[in-house]
Amino acid sequence: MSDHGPQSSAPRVGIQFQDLAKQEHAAHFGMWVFLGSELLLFAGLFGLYTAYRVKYAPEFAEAVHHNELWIGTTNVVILIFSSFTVAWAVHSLRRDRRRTTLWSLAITLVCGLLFLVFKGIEYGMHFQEGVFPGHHYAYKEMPGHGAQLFFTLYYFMTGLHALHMIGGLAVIGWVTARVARGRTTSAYPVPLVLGALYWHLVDSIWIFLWPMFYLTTS
Amino acid sequence: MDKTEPQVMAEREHPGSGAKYVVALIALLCLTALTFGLHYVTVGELGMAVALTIAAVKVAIVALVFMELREAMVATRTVAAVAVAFVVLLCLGVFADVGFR
Amino acid sequence: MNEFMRKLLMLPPQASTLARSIDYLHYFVIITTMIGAAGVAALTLYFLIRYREGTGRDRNPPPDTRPHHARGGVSLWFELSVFGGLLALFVVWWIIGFSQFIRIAEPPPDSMTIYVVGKQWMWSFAYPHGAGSNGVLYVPAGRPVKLLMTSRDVIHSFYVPDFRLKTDVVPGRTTQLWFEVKEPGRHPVYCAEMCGPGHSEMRAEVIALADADYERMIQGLAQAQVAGPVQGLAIPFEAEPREPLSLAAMGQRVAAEAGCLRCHTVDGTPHIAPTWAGLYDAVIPLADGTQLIADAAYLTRSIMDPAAEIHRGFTNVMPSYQGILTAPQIGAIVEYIHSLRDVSRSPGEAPLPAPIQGTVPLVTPLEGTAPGEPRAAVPNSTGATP
Amino acid sequence: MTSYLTETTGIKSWLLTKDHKRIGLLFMIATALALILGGVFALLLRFELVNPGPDFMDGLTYNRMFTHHGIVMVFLFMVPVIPTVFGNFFLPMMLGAPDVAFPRLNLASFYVYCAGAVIVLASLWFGGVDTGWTFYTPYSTSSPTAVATAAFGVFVVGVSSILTGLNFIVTVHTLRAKNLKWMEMPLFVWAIYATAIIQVIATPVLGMSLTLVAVDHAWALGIFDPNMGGDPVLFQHLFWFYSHPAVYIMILPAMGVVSEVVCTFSHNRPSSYRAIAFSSLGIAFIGFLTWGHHMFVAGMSVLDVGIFGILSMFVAIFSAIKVFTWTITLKHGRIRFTTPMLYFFGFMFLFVFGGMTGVAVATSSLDVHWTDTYFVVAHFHFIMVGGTLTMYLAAIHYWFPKMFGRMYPERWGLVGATGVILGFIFTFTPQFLLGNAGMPRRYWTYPAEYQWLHVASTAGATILALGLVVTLGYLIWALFKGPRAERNPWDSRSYEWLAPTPPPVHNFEAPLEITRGPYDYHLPESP
Repeated sequence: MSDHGPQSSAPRVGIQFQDLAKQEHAAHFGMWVFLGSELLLFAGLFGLYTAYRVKYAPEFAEAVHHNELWIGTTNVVILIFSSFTVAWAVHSLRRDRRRTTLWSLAITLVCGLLFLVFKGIEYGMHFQEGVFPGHHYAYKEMPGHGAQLFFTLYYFMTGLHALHMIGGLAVIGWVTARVARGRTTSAYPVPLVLGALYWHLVDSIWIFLWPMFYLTTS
Repeated sequence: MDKTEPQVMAEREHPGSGAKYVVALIALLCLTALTFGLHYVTVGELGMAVALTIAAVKVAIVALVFMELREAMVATRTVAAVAVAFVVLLCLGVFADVGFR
Repeated sequence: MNEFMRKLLMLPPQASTLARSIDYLHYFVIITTMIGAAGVAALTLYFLIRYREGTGRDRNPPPDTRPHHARGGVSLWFELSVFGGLLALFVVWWIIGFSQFIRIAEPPPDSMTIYVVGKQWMWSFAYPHGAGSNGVLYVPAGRPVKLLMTSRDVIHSFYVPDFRLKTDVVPGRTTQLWFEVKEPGRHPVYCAEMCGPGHSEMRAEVIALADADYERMIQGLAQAQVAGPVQGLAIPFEAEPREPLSLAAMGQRVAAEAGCLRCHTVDGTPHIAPTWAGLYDAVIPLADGTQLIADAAYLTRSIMDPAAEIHRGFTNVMPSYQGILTAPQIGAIVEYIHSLRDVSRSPGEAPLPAPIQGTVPLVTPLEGTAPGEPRAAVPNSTGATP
Repeated sequence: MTSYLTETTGIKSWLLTKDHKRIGLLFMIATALALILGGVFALLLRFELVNPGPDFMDGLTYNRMFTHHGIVMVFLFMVPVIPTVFGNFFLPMMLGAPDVAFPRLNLASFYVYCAGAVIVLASLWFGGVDTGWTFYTPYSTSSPTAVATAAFGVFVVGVSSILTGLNFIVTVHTLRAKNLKWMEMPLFVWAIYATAIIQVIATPVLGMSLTLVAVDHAWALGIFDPNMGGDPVLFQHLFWFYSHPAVYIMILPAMGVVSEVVCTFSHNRPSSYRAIAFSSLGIAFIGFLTWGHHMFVAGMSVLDVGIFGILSMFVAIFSAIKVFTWTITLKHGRIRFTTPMLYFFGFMFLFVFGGMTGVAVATSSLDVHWTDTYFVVAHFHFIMVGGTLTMYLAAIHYWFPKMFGRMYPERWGLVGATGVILGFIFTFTPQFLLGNAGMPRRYWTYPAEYQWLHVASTAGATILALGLVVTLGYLIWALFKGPRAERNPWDSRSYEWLAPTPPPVHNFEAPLEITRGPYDYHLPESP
């Protein structure tokens, strides 16, 4: 997003910007617009979840019960913590504490990977039971259409979220490398700030997915 | 509308204390625990409503503190509010159909 | 006036009871639209000519030195009354239109019900008496008729321009449409939702008959006395029973005639094929280890392509009935299986519902039966099960 | 100072340019190709319909043809055209900025658009798509044609649309010249800004719903499949949540062009700047609340029919405010009747008629008869062609001198515009009547009583096509042989005319400082 990402620690102002503050503002604001757009990508799925939950309330509740509560809950804690560490990384970079920044980012990356590992474990458990999306669904204990749709949506929403997670890991990894090489410093922390914003969005979506897919309400 | 750019600069040059991040983290974990506890107590649609309300509060904390929306410009805050509003709008429009057929 | 406007706008005849009032709103709306567009164009043209460069009029007003984003031109009150009036006009359209829509959406309680099935690319109709027809819908004139419609494949839309009515026909759901035809006559039916290469040939016809003719027609006592050739895919009327039957009873008869009951029992007794007792909406195990719900869609598929999803524990010996049974016949069989839903799957556990003797009323309460209520009446018309 | 056209030379300097003006021209070429392709599809459709029976197509070919006409015209032409061509070229100039906020992103947007267009057209190679541009399930998930390819292509084009929208929003917020206040931006900027908001909010929803269709088509996920408990009507909700606002993506930029053209050529300030600026935002937001009026007979709840019906009435008021304001702007003006003004006049009739028939079809009981007939086809073509295409042509003529440094021939311009407008009226007025008579859309054979109206419509389409060909011809001539243009040939007060003609790479000789409004016609022109 930072169109004129500086190649050295001395920030370069693009010709179109009046000054550095404008450029920083543009990058920051552009990221927010992008995040808003990203959120709307999930909107359709939220809408479908609403509709099918209304239509198949009992089956949804039963299917929610089937998901591994401990995995979902562990993952929500992991992501909240990683949100904190990435915020802490931004905070530290602004105060020129490079080591703390790097450590915070490293913990964030580990958290992200851990999240994906748990997610993978859960997918594996589902696959063994025959809980596949769509036509391939073959779970005998919940043969109803509602459960099938629930799991299709589950795969779609958590899958899309996991893709964003992978994207977030790539961005944070890239920023970590920049910080480590001294390319992103307190003089122009924008790449890290933007990466962190993205990470927080991914976290926020999971905060909503958690009650939708793991907390039973029957 | 964009008069507050100096604030961003100020935030960059004089970062506040990190205590707010720690407080936010503790609040988020407490709310998570609360949701977890409540889901054994509340049932049905009420339980879902409670859980989603707490989730909304948590996301608000993430946005305001971690994402620094509290210090952000009006325009940025508007972007965030509009995006959320349209997600809600889509769900409401669909609900008004499926729920009342 | 009505006739003049209708012809001017090329609207088809107003054949249903609702059509005329809908057309009145149509005239109101379209005339307003034309006045609006013509008025704006005329005013624009007038200004374009009057204030064209070099007429001298262009320099009339003293230069306006207020900032450009200040209000100008006309008074605020004038603007507010224009837009307020316009909004009021639109809201009036909405009020009339929506109240008419509610009338369109709610059939009178005494409507007779006809089942409509859309599939690529034809329309099938099943009457309460057990008869069926393809491509031609026979209705009595002067009586409200409610169509309960569903689709076998993709979304279609049942559209009768002469009635000013149309409703999408959605697979997996039942939508409804009602009308009352004013006089005997013929009215084209189109499919209005793109449904594949045969979309534009998916036409049919509504033939409205006088009440007495309709009764005779439907009971097979007389052919319809309608002049002119039958349009579209019309297929001559078929399967007129001697006595009025419910759809489920019709299904029972078809099942017996087509040989279904040689393998499928209806009282839960184990036999060559899965019993139909309690089958509908039951969860059944399949040969490949999966499970599914034996809903109408599954039952229909199994009649058309029996080998696709085999009930566990049975060998497939059943031929495909695709092309042998018509859509209304299959619908009737499915309805018959539906009527056996509350019969116990293993014999002896619960008493079978006693067969109801004699005829059933002309308008059967098929669509009104909820789970738990007694199922639709099944007259034992053909006697013994082979 | 050398102009942006000649500053650097060679193919590479164009293909890898980050100059917003050159990117605008690249988009102009790409969208013009899309227009030609979509137009050829349209003509083939019209000629097939001359006879009630089959002529030179079969049902499947016809379905593929109208589907590709729709997809190409909507996603490759109407949605991107004015923002990416004139928005790209003039938005920064109207703000007094040297470029957009993210020039590299801007170029990326062009190539993403090209990639999407190639994928969409590749679907033709793989057998085409026959679902209509609406991709309604479950037909789209069961159709044997290349649905997944086309849906993916549209998704990619959508990404381009989001990137452009994002870029413009940030540009407006951060790159206004010194002293340029929000209420002193030219009205075209407001229109593009409102459009960008819709692009950013609505397009992801389309992306997701088409992804669901594509995935469902490829791997049978069945999320809308009634055999698996799904509800196909939900797809329509998601689709129209984008595609109704998309109508405003198409028309708002055209309205921005109207505001500029009418003020410049009547030499007058807008009768109410605020009314035009804020109604753009109003349309952008209220436009999101009306999507359900496409689904009145789709089996939606009666409650939703009522809600979406009344909300649709409100959105029309904003358009009415604009129309009214433009008309009053002419009053006491000093009007120069040029080709853009002829297009403006055509627009005023076609848009008002098209818009009011829009309110008519949102009237629920009338919609029951009209929806999915030629009435709806005629209605939205009045908006899309009568509104957007005419103003796109007006914009080309209006800004031609600034973009290329040459004047177009005025007489030929008036001839071309007359052909386009009359041809248009002859094409689509019969279609209103066809719809009234009950002719469903997307029919390739039809009852014989409709034939004469179809013949009239096809004749009109031929005139329309001739008008467009004439226009293309003299514009290409003017590109090379037209008389040289001055800096401000229309004597406009808008800021883009302060730059040299054609503009240099970073637009202005010196950073622009705004000392007057963009419509201060009472002041003498002072650069």
